[in-house]
Formats: sequence, structure tokens, C-alpha cells
Amino acid sequence: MKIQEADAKSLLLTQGLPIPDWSVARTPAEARTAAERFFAAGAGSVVIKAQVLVGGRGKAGGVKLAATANEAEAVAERILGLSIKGIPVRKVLVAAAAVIVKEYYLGAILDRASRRIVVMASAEGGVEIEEVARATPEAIHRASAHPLLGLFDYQARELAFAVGLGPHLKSFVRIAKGLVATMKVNDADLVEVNPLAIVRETGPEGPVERLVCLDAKITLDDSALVRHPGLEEMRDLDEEDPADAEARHHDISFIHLDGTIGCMVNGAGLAMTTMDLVKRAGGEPANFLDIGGGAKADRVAAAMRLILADSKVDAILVNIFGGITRGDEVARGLIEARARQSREVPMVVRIVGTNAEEAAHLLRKANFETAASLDEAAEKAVAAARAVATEATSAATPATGGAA
Amino acid sequence: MKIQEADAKSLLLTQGLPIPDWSVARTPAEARTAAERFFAAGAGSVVIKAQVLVGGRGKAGGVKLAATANEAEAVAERILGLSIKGIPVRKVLVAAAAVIVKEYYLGAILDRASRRIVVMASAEGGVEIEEVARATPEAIHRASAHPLLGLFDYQARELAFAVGLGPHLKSFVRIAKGLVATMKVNDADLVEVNPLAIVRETGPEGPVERLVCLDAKITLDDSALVRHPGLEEMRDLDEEDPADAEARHHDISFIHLDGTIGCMVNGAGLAMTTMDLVKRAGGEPANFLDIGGGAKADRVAAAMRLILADSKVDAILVNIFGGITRGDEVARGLIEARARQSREVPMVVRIVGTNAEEAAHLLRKANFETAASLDEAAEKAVAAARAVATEATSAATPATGGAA
Amino acid sequence: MSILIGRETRLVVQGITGREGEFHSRQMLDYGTHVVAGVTPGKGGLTALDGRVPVFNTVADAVRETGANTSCVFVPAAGAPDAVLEAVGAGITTIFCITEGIPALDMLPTVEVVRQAGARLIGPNCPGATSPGRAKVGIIPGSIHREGTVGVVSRSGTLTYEAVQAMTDAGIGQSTCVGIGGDPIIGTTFLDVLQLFAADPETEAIVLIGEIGGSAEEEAAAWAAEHLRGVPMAAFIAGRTAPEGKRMGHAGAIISGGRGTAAEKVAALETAGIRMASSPTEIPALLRAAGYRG
Amino acid sequence: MSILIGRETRLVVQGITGREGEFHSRQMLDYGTHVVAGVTPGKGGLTALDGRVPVFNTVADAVRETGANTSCVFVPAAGAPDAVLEAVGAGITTIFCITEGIPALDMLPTVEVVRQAGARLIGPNCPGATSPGRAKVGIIPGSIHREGTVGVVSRSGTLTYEAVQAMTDAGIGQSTCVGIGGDPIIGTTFLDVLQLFAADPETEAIVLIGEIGGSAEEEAAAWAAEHLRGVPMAAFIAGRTAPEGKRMGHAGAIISGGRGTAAEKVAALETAGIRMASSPTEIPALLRAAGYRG
Repeated sequence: MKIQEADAKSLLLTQGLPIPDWSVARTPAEARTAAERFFAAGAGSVVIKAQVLVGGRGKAGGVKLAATANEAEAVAERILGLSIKGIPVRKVLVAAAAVIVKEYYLGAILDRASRRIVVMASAEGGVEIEEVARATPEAIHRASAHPLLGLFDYQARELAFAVGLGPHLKSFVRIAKGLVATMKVNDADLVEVNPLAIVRETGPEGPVERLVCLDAKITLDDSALVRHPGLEEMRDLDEEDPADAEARHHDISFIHLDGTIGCMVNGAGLAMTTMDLVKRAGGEPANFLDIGGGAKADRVAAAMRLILADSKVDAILVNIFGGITRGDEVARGLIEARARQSREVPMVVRIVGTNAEEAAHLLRKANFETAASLDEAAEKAVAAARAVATEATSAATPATGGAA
Repeated sequence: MKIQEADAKSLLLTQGLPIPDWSVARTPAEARTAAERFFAAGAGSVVIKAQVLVGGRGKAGGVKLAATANEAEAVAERILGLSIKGIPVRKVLVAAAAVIVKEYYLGAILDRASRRIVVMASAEGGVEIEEVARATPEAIHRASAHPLLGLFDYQARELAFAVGLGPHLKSFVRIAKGLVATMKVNDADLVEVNPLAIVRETGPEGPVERLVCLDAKITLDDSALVRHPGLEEMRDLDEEDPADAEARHHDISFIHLDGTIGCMVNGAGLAMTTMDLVKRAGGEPANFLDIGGGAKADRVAAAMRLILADSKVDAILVNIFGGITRGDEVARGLIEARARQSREVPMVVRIVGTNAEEAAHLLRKANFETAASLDEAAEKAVAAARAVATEATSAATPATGGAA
Repeated sequence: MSILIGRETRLVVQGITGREGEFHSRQMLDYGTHVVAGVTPGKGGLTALDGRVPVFNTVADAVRETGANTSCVFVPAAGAPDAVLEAVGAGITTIFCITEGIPALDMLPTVEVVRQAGARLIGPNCPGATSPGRAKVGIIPGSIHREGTVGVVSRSGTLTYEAVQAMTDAGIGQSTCVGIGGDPIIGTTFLDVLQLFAADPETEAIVLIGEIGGSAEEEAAAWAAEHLRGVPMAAFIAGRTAPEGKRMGHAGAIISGGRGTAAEKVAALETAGIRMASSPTEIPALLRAAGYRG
Repeated sequence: MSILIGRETRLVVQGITGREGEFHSRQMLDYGTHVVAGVTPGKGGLTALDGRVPVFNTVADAVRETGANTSCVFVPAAGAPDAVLEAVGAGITTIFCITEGIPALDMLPTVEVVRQAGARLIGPNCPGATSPGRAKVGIIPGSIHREGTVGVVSRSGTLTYEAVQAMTDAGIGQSTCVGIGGDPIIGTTFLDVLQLFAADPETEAIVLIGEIGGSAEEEAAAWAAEHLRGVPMAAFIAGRTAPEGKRMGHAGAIISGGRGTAAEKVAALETAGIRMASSPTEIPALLRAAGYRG
């Protein structure tokens, strides 16, 4: 689960990391109030950043400076009117604009291959780090945290010297260890600070330079949310497709796509394979949907609602290989769901494995179209969708013509 | 550093362990108030326990029950008047007397040989556990905590089943892990609960049995106190020899003994050896005293004051093998200390190693008695003490005779 | 022979009295697996599966009393890592963890302790393994198998069943089928299993079923390119049309060095001389084409 | 030959720019030890000891640039465990930790990580080691030594000096003297060092200097009884008259199984055929009596 920058910063702050103060505003007026506070505290200008869970907000005009409270209000209004990659901006973060001396990259990630938390640092911060990885991989320095003890101080020191942050050694060590601590405490997969920056500030005895986290990105392990009720509250429901919430509620793994063939499968690998075969047969999957192991009739019904809620769906392909999941349970769920469904969509069902015969009997009785193999099921579903689309086009064309 | 039962219980409570409520009283009146509180809450009787850092308080009459507030006050008065192993009782702990169904032993200790925290449990609780270890060692069950990860749940479960606490499995696991957590969080060498007890309590739905810690004993690692300022405050200055406080203040390792020959040595092993050789020469050491490495004149002077504060000291043996410690520094400290010392005591000094020659020169000029070898030094010191003692006796005898 | 499990397997089921544990233990027992013990703390002394399997409080007790050498963990996610460590502590050398939903960071120390103890963990979130005709451990339906000489290794559950069923339908039997699990942090990788198959005299061909994400398939391919040139192999990668990964952000893309897409995995496997299926049903024909005659 | 250190030792001193680190590095250098590098984070690029030793920011840098294979840690207690781990991480195989006052629980994971890496830690809170005429690492005064063939191992600092001086005065030289340190949790025990001496062709006799507390002397005695019967040995135990231990309570007495007193240690050592001195000055005569002719 991704969380917003402001929430990520809160989690880093809890670990004692140096993060300049910020406010979150939902309206231009709130942004103005926040900006006034920073100006009163001596800020030369403020930065206003769109809070969206997709990347590239800078390029999309979602990050702007403002030199006065008036300007801050106006800028916030513009940003709050944006849609970034289809996501409407509903919140902005307001903070005093930092005087940046130099930007760095620092990230901690769970690395599958080494089964370690890997901490990465680079002197090329503030830019797309994938770009750096591609163009100059040697500019990214890595340290592999001990699987039982975490990141040792000396490893953080090595990174600090590698990226030229020797003069900020203690601060860097604290921040790098804080990233790993943040991962552990919150069960995060990823904790990124980009940029980590040396900023110039005015202290009581003149200008001082210090190392601070200017941005923060955290991804949480969904499997661990049950033990972090506080983090579950950071889920941004504003940005979430309502279908996602319903899928989550029913323990269904669901990702909405652009095609016309709704898929209902048990198992993630088989679900992806089903999508691949739909594509091979010339169709486009409308979703990834894994009903999980041991699904009962009610979960099948919920999955059907999710699929049908997508108006683009022209046909449904159900592919179940029973193991823990009992085929007859699924069949019953399908029959029940069809009886109550809002619109009629052709459906192709393939059920093999545990209790497949009983399932076949039930489906036959209810006049479902079935298939023996997955390949056949995919082909039938694509054909059915094509027929629906052709019908719709031929139905629509005269109507449009008639209105013209 | 040992801490009092009440402090140990506070540390266990911080880790969420089940410990019946208690109060600490310094006067009979305070004990009465505390007892009244427990009686008001429904206690049938209260237990009053002497708070001293030495063992065997039960046998010494330091643990008593009281059935009324009047009795509690009287009992507290008696206990507060006791001296246990030479330590006057200055505080008592007051708690509701538990209805004990069965007592167990549970302890966690830092084991040098295995370099692990070892957790021990026994169904023979509430008694001297050394007795159990001697008579029926198989009645003590052990689990060795992982050096990096601590005690695993399954290890705690194994202990629970081994001692017959399966019916209180979850509670036992929480307590056993809590002991190890208490060790780690506070840098303790030892955390002991004896007895760990099943007690019968009256819940809202009738009598219930639960597992609670009825006593607690914790020893802290002195080396780690610097990072636990809160724990340093648990040092019981009431019970401490003022000499101990002064020794600690000067980073001197000092243990007061019963003999007549004061010893000042650098290094713990050499200090013990010096004591051994004093004994072999027929004398009795008055103390163990290690001035540590690199001692300067002021620390030498402080050590001298500590030794002379013991009126039983008849002679002083100084044995320094210079390594980090410079012999001339020690010699200078001795000369300075003698010039200011309150009473005249014969002293034998042996200084070898770093800057020994310069030290010898200084000592010769100041008319100190010196020795070349440690054996010789011990013999000379014992002889000197004997001479003093004989002189004192011959001086004392006529005087007594004269008075009679 | 077979790998990981076989006739010499003496299985203890951790969590045998739970709903899933009991159901699948019965399946395993019926398949012929030597299920010698179950463990449920607090139920020691009872029996499970109509008196057919004794239940113990601890794995140590089970090992001492029954000589169990392999464990299958059905304990819920919160207790599963500890259950794995308990098995290791009791001297079990092969541990299958079926449990799903274990937080990934819990598995980091767990797999490390298992490794240090010289034991082997398969999973978590894996379907287990079957050596047809000998033993099955886990939740793979026994009915899809056929005795034979093809080793199957997969990250998926039901997708594996699909592939195995296709093989069985085509008359191709399996030496052992292993589901290694799809979680980010797992105990046994594709590479580990390939090495076991390479050392198994009864395994004559290998099928690898992968997925997008991570780089485990690429690592296995690199090893196979060097060590398995003479072995008939076929593979399938699920997720050719899947949208970009939703879990990992910038750092994920960096750490995998740009790897992890289906196209890259397919390329790596093809470079290693492994025949790639575009549907699981193609696997039997590809094995034949690769020279498999079993 | 010698054990642990010798002519092939290439030493990096961690904390070389501190007061103690600098003082003793100079002593080591003057003794003839190859002090090839120092480490002080933030002082990389500078030199220490009047330009004689280059200083690096990290041990990894020092190893890469100078081929250091041994480390001596003078870093203050709060940072010392990390310094030891840094040395291990950089591939150093022999690490002497002189630092005193490290909390015991900090050493539990440290010694375990060292062990797992196959490295060796001596200390903490130890005086180091000297192989007379070859190298000295740590703080033992070089002047008390004489080249020879007696191996000395001790838990104490100055008590060791006393014993070594007595040997040197009596014309008995040492192959290597090792101070293993007196802390509760140490990296290298008496037993470990006895095994090293047993394997060293140049060590012909062994002196062991112990103290009350713990059971390390007893464990060493048990091993010596089996493996060192032909080797002339003498030992001294400090603390025969010391009062009962003030650190450990009930559980301590239990865990040591009633062992740890001087009388018990002396008995264990005598049973192993080791001659016991009642003063360090007796050691030379006991070695001769045990048949040592070096």
C-alpha cells in the first residue's frame, strides 16, 4: 500500500529523522493559512506540492513555489484543480522552500534476491533515480543490512563517504539507520528519501548547513497491515477506486484494466495466465482478479459484482482449478450471482479439479456455457465478446445516424 | 548493581508483565495507609516484606502477613526495626496477600560459557533455587535464547510444558519473553521471578486462576548504566557503604573486607593475587582495591583515603605493575597522599614497569619502604601490620591494667 | 528417487488440528505419505484424523517420539515464522510452510536462521510438493499427478496444477513437483530446486513455471545455461500481459537492474536453451520436442 | 611460529587518532609490528604517528589500500562493537578489542556475527597479544618479554605482566602471550587459545593464568587433560582469598553448576596434570619441574 508524502514524512519523523515542518491543505484557503505560518516564521517562499500517489507530479505541474500568501493561495487553487495521471488532486502539502546546497538520493528496499534490506545512496539525488541507475549505475552505492540485526553504523558510514557526505557523517548515519528502522517498525517494502538534501538555514549564529529529508515515499507490506491498525488509516480512500475497497473487503485480489473480457480465476499465477491466453486469443482482459484459495459462494458473487461494475466488460471468463477451492461451491456462487446480476453478459466457465463433476452438473442444469481447457475457454470468451461488440456497434451506428 | 524488589517489579511492569499491585512504605504509618488501601480493595490479608538487597530476608523475619491495618502497622514497625545481615531495613513493600495455588521458578541470566541469555524454569518455585539445583538438577529446565533474536515463542512453550504450565501457556510465554525483554531493555545480567505463581482471584464471574510474578530480582550490568540514567537512580544509597560511593566517583573498584592490610593495586587479577599473597604470608587483606588503568595522582590519593578510612587497617601494601599506568604518577600520588593523611600507617610500596625507575627515585627520596617483588612486598606488609598490632596490644594491655 | 520428499519422509504437521491442517493431513495420509505426528500446543496426548496420528505439544516431542524428519506448517501467519523456527530447533531438516500472508520482514530472520542451521525451508505461501507414488506434502491435489521422471518447479499454485494436469493428460509423469511459493521472501528458490533436480538420477527433464517480478527466473536460467545443457527443459512465464507491478517503486526497478518483465525472463530462459510455452498446455509437446522420451 | 600475530601481521588500528590509540600504536610500531593503517571516520587522507601511518575513513578502505589482515580496536565503548563488526565486514580475520566497559549484552550479537563470519575476536577489555621479537598488538609493555617457546594465556592484564616478567627474569621466553580479557562475554576463550598453542610447532610449554568466576578454566582443563598430557604446563588462579562474587545471584550459581571458585579451578587444573603456582613468581620453577627445557 502506498501512502501520501505527508504520511510518509510523519512516519520518518517518528523515527527522529530531520524533516522540515509542513502542513497539508485541502482548500486554497487552508494553503494560504499554512503559507502565512511559514512566512511568519521567516520563510522566503513556500513550496506547494500535490499529494497524489502517482509519480511525475513535478512534470505535471503539481509542485510550485510561491513568494507570498496570496500567491500560495492562487498556486494551491491551480494545483487542487489538476488531475495527475487521471487522479484528481485533493490535497496539497505546504512547506517553507528550502535553500538547497546539494541533493542526494537515499532509499531502503526489501530485496528479494538477496533476502535482505538493501540501502542505496547516490550523490545524484532529486532526479529520476531509474535514470541514474540506467545511465551511471556506479553512481548508486549499496549496503546490504544484516538480516537479523539491520544496518550497522559502519555500513551507513561507508555509504556516507561513498557519496561524499563525510562532513555530515553523524546525521547521515542517523538518517540511513532511521530509514531501516522505519521499514521494520511499519513493515514497509520501500522507504525512499529523494532528495535527501544539504540545506542552508539561518541559525542563531548565522547560516548553518544541515542534512534534511525533503521528500519521502513509503510503500507498506499489505500482509502486515493487520498488525498496524494505525497505518491502515493512512490508506487514501480518496484516491482509491471504490472497486478496490470492495475487493479488499472480500479478500479478492483485483486490478482494473482496460479490456472487455472480465476474468475470474483462483490463484495469481493462473489469473495472469488466463489474461495472457485471452490476449493470445485476440481479446483484451478487463481485469486481473484472483478469488484466492477456498473461495465460497459469497466471494464468487462479490467477484461477479466487481466485474460487472465495469461497463466495458462484454464477456466473462471464469477459470477455476480446484484444489482447496471446491468447484461446486464456485458453480453455486456463479448461478446465484447470475440470478441477481444487473445486466446480461455472456459467460464462459471452466472448472476442473476438486468437485469438478458436481460443478459441471450444476452448470449444465443452469445452462452455462462451459469449456474443457483453458485455451478453449479463452477462445470462447473472446469470441463471445466480439459478438457483443459487433452487435453493439451495429446497434449504435443506426441510432447515431438517426439522431444526426 | 542490584536493585530493590519494588524497582525490579516496576521494570517488569513496564514490559507488561502481570504483577499484583504494591506500595512501598518507609514508616509504620505509611505501611498502615497502604494496607488500608488493599483491605478496602478486598484483600483478606496483606504481606509486608523488608526491602533489602541481601538474600534470606524470609528466614530473618523480614516477610510477614497481617490481617488488619493495625496488625500491618505493628508488623511494619517490627520489620523496620530489623537488621538483616547487617543491613538495617529502611523500607517495606506492602501488597495484598495472594492465594497461591502453586509456585514456580523463572529466571533469565547472561551465561558466560554459552554466550547466551539462558532462561530457566522449574516447578520447584518459591524455595532456594540453588537447593533445587543441587538436589534435583533435572527439575530445572533451560532454554538458550538466540544471541541475535532473543527467546523464541516455541522455546517458551517448551519450558511451559516442561514445568507443567501448559494450562497457562499464553501467559507463561508472555512472561518468559518479558523477562528476556527486561534484560535487553535495561542491560540486566539477571532477571528472576521466584515465585512465579498461579494465584486464585475473584473475578466478576467467580474465582479465576492466573499466573503472576510475586517477587522480582534484577541485577544490572554496571558497564551499561551510563546509557540508562533512569536506572542509575534506582541505586539504593541507603544500603550502600559511603566508601562505595566515593570509590565509584573516582572509578576505583573497591570491596571492603575484614582484614588489617590495606591493598592498592592496578588491575583486578593482580589485586586478587596481591590479596592471595598477603594471606599466604599470614596476613588478612582489608580490601580489594583496583585503581584501574592509567591512574593519576588524584586517583591514588582517593584510594589512599578509602583505605585509611577503615580503622582496622594496620599496614598498606601498594603494588603497581606499570603498563598504561605510569609508576612515577603513582609515586607522586602516594607522596602527596601521605603528606595529607589523617593517621600514620606503615606502607610498603612496589612499583615496576613503566617509569619504575623514576618512581623508585621519588620513593627513596621520600623515605618510603619499598620492595622488589610482590612476594617480598606481601611479607613486609604483613610483618609491618603484625608489629603495629603487637605494639597496640602491648600499649593497650598496660592501659587496661592501669584502669582496672 | 525424488527430491525433498519420498518414501523416507516422516512428516509432522504443525497446526494439524486446525481446519486446513486437518483437511490436508487427511489428504496426505490418504495419498500414502507417512504422516507420523501432528503438533498443536496444548493438545499433546490427543490424536488427530480419527486416531491415526498422535498429537504433541512441541515439535521436539514429536521428533523424539516419532522420528519425524520433515514438517508441514499450517499455522496462521502470526505464528508461522515461529513454527518454522521450532521445526529447525527440533532438528527437522525439510520444512514446508503453506501459510500465506506472512509479513515479508518476518521472513528475513526466519530464512537466515534456517540457512544457518543447514535446514531447508520451502515457502512460505507455497502449495508444497508431490513425489507421485511416494509422498505428497502440502495442498497440491494428488489426483493430477502421474509417476514419472519430469521435475516440475513453480512459483504458483493453481497454475502448477494446470501444467501438471496437462503433462499427466499427455502421459508424462513427474519425479517431483515443487511449488516454491510466490512471496517476496522465500526459503527455496528456482535455482535451489534446479540444483536438486540436477543431482537426482531419476529426474530426466525439467519444467519451470515462473511469473513476472523479481529476478529468480533469470538466475535459474543463468545456472541452467551452464549446468543443464543436456537436460530437456520447458518453461512457462505467467504475466506477459500483466500491467506494470503495483508493489515496487523506483528502488524496486533499480534493484532488479531493469529485470523482471515477462519478455526479459522469456529471453533469459530461451538463451539458456529452454523451450518456452505460450500456454501451459504446450508443455508436454515442448518436452517431447526437447528430446524427452520418458 | 607464533599464534594470532607474527611477522605476517599487517595491523590496522581502529581509533588511531584517539589518545590511547595513538600512544599504543606508537609503542606497537616501535616494537616492530607492521602497523599499516589507522582508521578514524572523517580523518581519511591524513596520517598518524608523524606521517608513518596512513589514516582511512573505513576499515574497508584500509584493507583495500594496505592489505591489513589484523585489527586492534581502541574505539570507545559505545562504538566498539560496531568497530569490531566493521573489521569483520571488511574481511579482517583477527581482531583485538582493547576497549573496556562495553555492556555485556552488546557483545552477544557481536561475538556471534564474528563467529559466523569465521573471524576471531580477542577481547574485549583485553590487553592484546605479544609474539616476542615478531609483533605486539595491544597494550602489553614490550619490555617484559623475551623470545622463546612458552605460550602464555591469561584473563588478566597486569597479572599477566607479572607472570611474564617472572619468566623473562628466569630466562624463559615466550612464543606468544595472549590476554583474552576479563569481561563476561569474550570472543576467544582459554580453550580456544590452548588449541592454537597445541597446533603451534614453536610452542613447547604453556602457562595459563586464570581467575575466580565462570567456568572457562575448568573447560580448558578438561580439554588439556585429554590433549596436552605431554606438554609442560603451569597455571595460576587469582582470587583464592577473594570474597564471594558480587555480580551474580542465584541463577549464576546454578548456571555454573556450583563451579567458579578458586579451589574448584585449582582442582580441575591439577587433575589435568597442570602444575599450580601459589604465586606468579613460582611459574618458571614449575615449568622446569614439568620438564620444560627451553
